[in-house]
Amino acid sequence: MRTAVARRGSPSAHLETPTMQSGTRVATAAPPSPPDADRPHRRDRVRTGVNIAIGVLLAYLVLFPLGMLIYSSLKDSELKLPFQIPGFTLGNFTKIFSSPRVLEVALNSLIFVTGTVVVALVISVGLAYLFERTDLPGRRFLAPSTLAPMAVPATVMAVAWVLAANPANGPLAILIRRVSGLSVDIYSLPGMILVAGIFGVPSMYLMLAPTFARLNLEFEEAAATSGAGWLTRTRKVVLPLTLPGMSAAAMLLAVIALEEFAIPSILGTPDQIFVFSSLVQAALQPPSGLSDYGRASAYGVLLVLLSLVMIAVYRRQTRESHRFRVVGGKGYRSSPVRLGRWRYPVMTIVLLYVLVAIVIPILTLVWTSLTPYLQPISLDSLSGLSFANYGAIFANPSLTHAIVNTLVISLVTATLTAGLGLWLALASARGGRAGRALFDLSFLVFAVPSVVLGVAVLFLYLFLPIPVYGTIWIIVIALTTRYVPRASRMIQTSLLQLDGGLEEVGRVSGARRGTVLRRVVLPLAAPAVTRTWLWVFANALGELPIALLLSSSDNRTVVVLLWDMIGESANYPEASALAVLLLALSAGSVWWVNRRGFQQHM
Amino acid sequence: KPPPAPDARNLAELYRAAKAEGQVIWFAPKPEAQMRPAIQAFEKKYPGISVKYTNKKAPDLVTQLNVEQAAGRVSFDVSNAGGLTVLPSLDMAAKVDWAGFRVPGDQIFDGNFVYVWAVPKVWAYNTDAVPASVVPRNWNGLLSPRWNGGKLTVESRGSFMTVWAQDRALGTDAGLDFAARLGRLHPHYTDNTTQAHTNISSGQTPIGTDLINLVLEDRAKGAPIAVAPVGPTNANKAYLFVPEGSPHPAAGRLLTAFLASPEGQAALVGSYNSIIPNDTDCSQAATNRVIGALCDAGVRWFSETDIRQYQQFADFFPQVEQALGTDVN
Amino acid sequence: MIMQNLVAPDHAVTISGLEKRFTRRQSSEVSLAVDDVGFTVPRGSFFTLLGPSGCGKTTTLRCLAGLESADRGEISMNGKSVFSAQARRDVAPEDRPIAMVPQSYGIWPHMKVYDNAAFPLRYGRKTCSRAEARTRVHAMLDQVGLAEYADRWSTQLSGGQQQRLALARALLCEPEVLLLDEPLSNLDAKLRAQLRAELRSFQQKFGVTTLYVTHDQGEALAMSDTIVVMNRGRIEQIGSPAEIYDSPASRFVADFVGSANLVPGVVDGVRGADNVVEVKTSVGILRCGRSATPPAPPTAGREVHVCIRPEHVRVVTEVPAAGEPNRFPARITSTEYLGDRREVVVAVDDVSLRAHADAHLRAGPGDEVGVLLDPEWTVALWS
Amino acid sequence: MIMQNLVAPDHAVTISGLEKRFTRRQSSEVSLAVDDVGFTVPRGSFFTLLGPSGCGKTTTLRCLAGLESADRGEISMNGKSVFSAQARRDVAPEDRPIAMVPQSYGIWPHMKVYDNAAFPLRYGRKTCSRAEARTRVHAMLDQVGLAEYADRWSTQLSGGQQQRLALARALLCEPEVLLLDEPLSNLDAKLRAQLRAELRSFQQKFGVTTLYVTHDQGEALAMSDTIVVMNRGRIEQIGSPAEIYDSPASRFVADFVGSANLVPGVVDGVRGADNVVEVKTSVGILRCGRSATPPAPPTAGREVHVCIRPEHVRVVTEVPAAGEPNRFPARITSTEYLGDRREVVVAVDDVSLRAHADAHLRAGPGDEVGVLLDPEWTVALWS
Ligand SMILES: Nc1ncnc2c1ncn2[C@@H]1O[C@H](COP(=O)(O)OP(=O)(O)OP(=O)(O)O)[C@@H](O)[C@H]1O
Ligand SMILES: Nc1ncnc2c1ncn2[C@@H]1O[C@H](COP(=O)(O)OP(=O)(O)OP(=O)(O)O)[C@@H](O)[C@H]1O
Ligand SMILES: [Fe+3]
Ligand SMILES: [Mg+2]
Ligand SMILES: [Mg+2]
Repeated sequence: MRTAVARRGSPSAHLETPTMQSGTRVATAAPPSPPDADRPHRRDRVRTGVNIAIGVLLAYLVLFPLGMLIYSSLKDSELKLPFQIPGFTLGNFTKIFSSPRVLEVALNSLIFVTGTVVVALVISVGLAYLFERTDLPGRRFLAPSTLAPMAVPATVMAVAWVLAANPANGPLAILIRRVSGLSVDIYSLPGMILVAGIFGVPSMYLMLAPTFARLNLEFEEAAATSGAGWLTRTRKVVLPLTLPGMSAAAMLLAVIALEEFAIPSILGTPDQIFVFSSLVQAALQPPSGLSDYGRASAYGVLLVLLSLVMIAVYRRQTRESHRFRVVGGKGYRSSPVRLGRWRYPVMTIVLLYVLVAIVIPILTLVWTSLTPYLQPISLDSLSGLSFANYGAIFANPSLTHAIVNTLVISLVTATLTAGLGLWLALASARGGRAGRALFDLSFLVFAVPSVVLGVAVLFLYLFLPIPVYGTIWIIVIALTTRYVPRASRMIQTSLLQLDGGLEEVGRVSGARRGTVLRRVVLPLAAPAVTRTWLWVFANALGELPIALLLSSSDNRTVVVLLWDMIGESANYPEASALAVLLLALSAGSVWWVNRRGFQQHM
Repeated sequence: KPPPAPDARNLAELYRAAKAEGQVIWFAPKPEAQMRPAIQAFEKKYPGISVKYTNKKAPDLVTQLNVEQAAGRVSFDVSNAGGLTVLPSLDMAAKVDWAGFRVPGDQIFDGNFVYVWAVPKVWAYNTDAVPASVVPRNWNGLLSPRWNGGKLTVESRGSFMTVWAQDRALGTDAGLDFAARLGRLHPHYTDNTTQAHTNISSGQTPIGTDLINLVLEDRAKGAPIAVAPVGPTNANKAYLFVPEGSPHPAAGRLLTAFLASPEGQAALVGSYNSIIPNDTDCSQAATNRVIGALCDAGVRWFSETDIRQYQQFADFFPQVEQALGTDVN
Repeated sequence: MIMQNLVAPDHAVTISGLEKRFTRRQSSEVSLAVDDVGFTVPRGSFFTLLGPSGCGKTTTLRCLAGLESADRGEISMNGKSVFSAQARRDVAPEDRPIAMVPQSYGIWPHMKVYDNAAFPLRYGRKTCSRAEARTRVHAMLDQVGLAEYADRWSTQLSGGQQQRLALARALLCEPEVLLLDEPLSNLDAKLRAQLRAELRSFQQKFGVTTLYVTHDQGEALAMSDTIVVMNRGRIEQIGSPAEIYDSPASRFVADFVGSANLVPGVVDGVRGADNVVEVKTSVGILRCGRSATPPAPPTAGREVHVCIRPEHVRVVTEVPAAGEPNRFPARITSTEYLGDRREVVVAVDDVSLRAHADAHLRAGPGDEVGVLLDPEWTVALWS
Repeated sequence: MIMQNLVAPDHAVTISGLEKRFTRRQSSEVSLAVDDVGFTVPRGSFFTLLGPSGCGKTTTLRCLAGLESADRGEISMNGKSVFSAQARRDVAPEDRPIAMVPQSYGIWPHMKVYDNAAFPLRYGRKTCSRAEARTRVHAMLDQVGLAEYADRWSTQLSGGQQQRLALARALLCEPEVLLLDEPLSNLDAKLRAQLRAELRSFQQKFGVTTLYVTHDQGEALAMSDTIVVMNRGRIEQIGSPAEIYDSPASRFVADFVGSANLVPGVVDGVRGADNVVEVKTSVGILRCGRSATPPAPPTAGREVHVCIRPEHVRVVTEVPAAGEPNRFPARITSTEYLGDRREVVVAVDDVSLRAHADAHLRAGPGDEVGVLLDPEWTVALWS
């Protein structure tokens, strides 16, 4: 602890403690002092109070659902609610581990998660590098376009993929078969991995982009002049320096892949490929409707344990934070790497990716929204297209209400989450031991599947005398709880990049900590914060399980409407029309954030 | 605190009490558009009571009601049960003397449930992909090697097999044997029947399990889908009930009674939602398009008549999953 | 409390017993970056920390700024204690009356040049109106030669321009104590001289106490009122430039500040009223007109080093007769042309001596010459 | 291709017509950082770019390294064209036979000191076995005085230590052309001299061509074979240190390299075989033994500047009789003690002259003295 305090990055973290403050006050109050000499200290106290309040709020948001989760996991509540059952048991866990599928599922999950993370990591690192670090032609336009589909729920995306690439009549599969003679089966582990990987790219790209954008070019140049080729210097210099960003992004995607249900369900069920999330889903959504909360919570606890492992790994990797300080106050430059004669070949590859991964699914979605009934893209059915579905959804009296709800929920959640995430990231970087503890604590809900988290929040507010049940605020609370750990990690990785000297020089110039934070740290972290905001906004737009679970008659959102259309009446065309609406919303916000958040000098 | 059950004995008293409540909140697993005519008819007949409708899947409804009742904060007045959600819903329903509100006796189920529409399961095929000559005529026709390897789409939880537990002539043992043989064809499994339906109508799989109203809806929009003459089949009943502790108990009762009445049924039938006879009976084939379609295809059907059947289904489905090889746990 | 106010108020900065350890995480090996450093800086003086790379200059300065917490020792500024390890007092940097140019400049990449410079006037200890800030910033940028760059992004400056920007920003803080960590190292001699003069005049005009870290002995000698020579975290000598240069306290100082010829020997005797020390060395008897304060009265036979600076070694073309005091025959080993002079290395027996000769000296390597070591500037060093 | 091989192969680096513009995004204002720069660097020579801060030295070096694409011009190394704006050829940095010490060091924070230094041997152009790398890295770290820091994190080094590490890394590249951007600016004179010597000997041992950017005139004069003096992106003069120092081509060079007294005047006449120019100035007739090559034959009445370096201005205590050529009575304005000498400013009428006097000159401000401007070192400058 002593050494941590003495280290360059946290020169006076301990100044926050009351003893130090009183010491300071005595020293400055003794001589005939100007009248406002102790005003800063009152301000300090107010700030400490505010900090404590936020810390308590965060702890509350995290600890209660977590407590609920552990409590439920120890209840054998197959057909009842956890608190209707006396006594505790480990039965849920023994049931899980004695399931005959446990090995198969574990192996499938491992392959699926690893594959998804690798696919998404490779693609998004490549895109982040190309868009943020090089002079790739058209990057201003391509970068936002890769983010556009972020708000489309996975279910809709998976169906779009099925339509586009199913082996029977998907135009993409047919095209590939014609061109290369290969028959691709999307209903397979590789197919699931590919779709889930591509689905994860926007989120990952958003996490990685600021990390890459901030990297001082000088480090790469030093390697280039030492004779290291592009691959070597990327491997040995660029990637290690962006390690915190990459591992945070990989972790995020690992849990997304672990809990994502729609893709394994739609692409895995046909060939009976089960992964972990299928089990959670089976426990939580049996046909009878009576969820086995005990078992679902036990799965949640297992994921919490898994996230403990991830905390350990992540902490280890970012422990020596000075290793990632790449934004310094000397010779900082970040002009783009020149691709030279690779410019156009690389652009072609990127365009191809955008075509396959973004354009085709979106095109399929738009196509579906214009058709009377679900059918793959083909010239024959061109004549049947109409805007009837749009007419139908806009005639739906609940839509206006749902749009308002959705916007309020997404805006409030994004803002709240970005704010709390920023606070938490700062606390972990600058707030000493308590801050880091809180940061790690928030991590515990990182991996809790959203359905399980939603149930915990549901129970909590049904029984607490806080009147949020049935309103949009319960959804805001649940989503905020869910996204804060992710958001804080996104922001923390960019704080790790800042050299302490940048802050120090501000304080030596006489600016208070708060001012330095506002004027130096925040502007430098701003790209990460705005992108985090965008990520939360888009994900909140499209988040389904929590919205579904907590939805009542007054707080229904657009995705819930969308789900209704798919759920009982299989009306994918109308659902697609709604998805196109979500797509437009998220594309609009991507455009807006990019326009505002882009800094010319970087 | 939930209001006490109304002491109304007849519809007039009930309407008075309901009007005082002013509102009724109805949750059911159907798109709002399909329910709109019935809602409008209700609001016209009983002015002063507004209906707030929410579409929610049946299992989600049970979940929500279960939790809300435990917390003493039920948020809706009319709920829905059918198939496997019937058993858990039994305890959640308020005790109502439906006969007093002029619900026909054969639509009252287990005292507190009201039968309002049926969802017959059928086998459907894509008319573009399957020539009329090869359409299976019976359950055994489904086992033809022609459908081997993902050509046949079924719902993996086995609900399409309900009729094997229902019809003595078929029998559960034969059903399990059938399921095992079906499993060997490597069907294209889906999580639920609606997904199977989209697979068929979009031409991805030529044939599979389906629900008759989905087939009829898409057919009306021009989709190349038709009902295969595979029978007998199960016509799943859906019931409405008023949850214990609901916020507008009188209005809930009033709406339920209305939907069960001939007026309500007349408003519902247009969207393929209506009661049908418990056994194959083609006398209303001309007026009821669901019955018409079943009769045209020559599919025989059964509906549940006894609460014990639901327990049989609940026991049977896990065995079907085992036989198919689709059990998750 | 009362104690602190007793510190003589004419000392702007007082440090005592400062010690700073760095612990390495893996090996938990401890290294002392600053080791028992203490000095007092009179108000308004120009005080320089001089020492080889890695000797702890920056660390000392950072402790003064409050950016690093020392492990031991006391620091007070303007009579107020700002740091005391014992009393666990550590005033925050923003509450110390300082400004600083860090060695890594600390230029904010997200701001324009103007905004970097204007920071102290906007958010610092003494803020001022927008209009006033505008004039003052522009005047300062003008002084450091960055007027035309005001609305560039700070990342578009050259190395030296960034350094000047950091200097401008520090000067705009109007501090009572100005901490400068090699603020001119990347500038050319012309600009350096100009900024040095401006720094000096600024310092004298506002009476601001300046702590200046430099690796440049010439700069230290030219600008400072007092120089502290540091080595391996410890202080070697404190004194005025002339004291440091002409009467170094140790071999390290003699060698580090300017160049010095050091010849080992033993005391032969102390003559005369002005304590001329005669030292027996391998080249012969050397008369030393000066000597460092000896730890004990020098006795014959005590080991000693004789120090003479190259500019006091006169190289003459006529070879002297042997035996004359401080005058020896020698042979030129090498010469280096430095523009205004020629640096010559001569060998007297097996001792090499460095001398500054006339730039156009007519003698080359191998030539026999005479050398004369001016006794008045020859120093006897005891350590 | 054949064309390029015709470039004389004894020139390691040839640059011609190099131009680099920076466009500012908002205002689309264009500034020329490098403007028509061209020179050839003979193989194995030590070539220095010297100039004031912001004159384009770093930009030129970066163009050479391939880190910046020039907008116009050609660069070839070892007879092979590596850059040509016209032919749109731009060889990547890793494919040029170079090594570089960037101005801000570019030390990788995620590596230990050893790994930073070993990088070129592991991943560079010429890799070697682990064991050999080990010995070589340790030997090099030893040479730059970082042996004991080998397994520290590179962020735990002091400023000067980081600079040395960057130097070690560049030297381990064993390049054919070594690009050094102020590689010694943060080091003290001792270490600087030592590393300078090592650099020089390394350079001579391996015959590596070295391009050296410095702001330090002394360093440039002492080390270089050839110096290029730059100003505002343009070349002012190319020449050997003695040429640059003794026969500056322009007032800028005279003033920038070392200090110079510049006195304006008009040509009075050209005398004798050795072209002694006599210049009429406000202090009187000045005889100039040297002159820059004139753009046109000098005629009487042409405007000219006379340049004389302080060390050639002799200050004598006896006041001379008026009228003697190059010898004037003067008055001391100020003196500055620099350890080995005293810098004196004297006023001759209203012209101030800077002179290097003996450190122990017995005269102070206000005293009347005589000055003598050595005609042999007095230069007439035409621009
Ligand atoms: N964070 C750190 N961890 C461990 N050692 C450190 C750290 N910072 C500095 N040191 C070591 O402490 C010693 C003193 O460093 P300091 O920066 O004070 O040197 P300096 O005198 O300023 O040198 P320079 O002139 O090269 O800048 C050096 O040996 C350095 O390696
Ligand atoms: N990225 C950039 N954008 C715009 N202008 C730039 C950029 N980089 C450098 N300049 C400008 O180009 C000019 C030359 O810069 P350069 O870095 O080559 O100078 P230098 O000679 O190395 O100076 P120093 O000795 O201060 O390092 C400077 O005026 C600088 O402000
Ligand atoms: Fe220097
Ligand atoms: Mg330093
Ligand atoms: Mg430079």
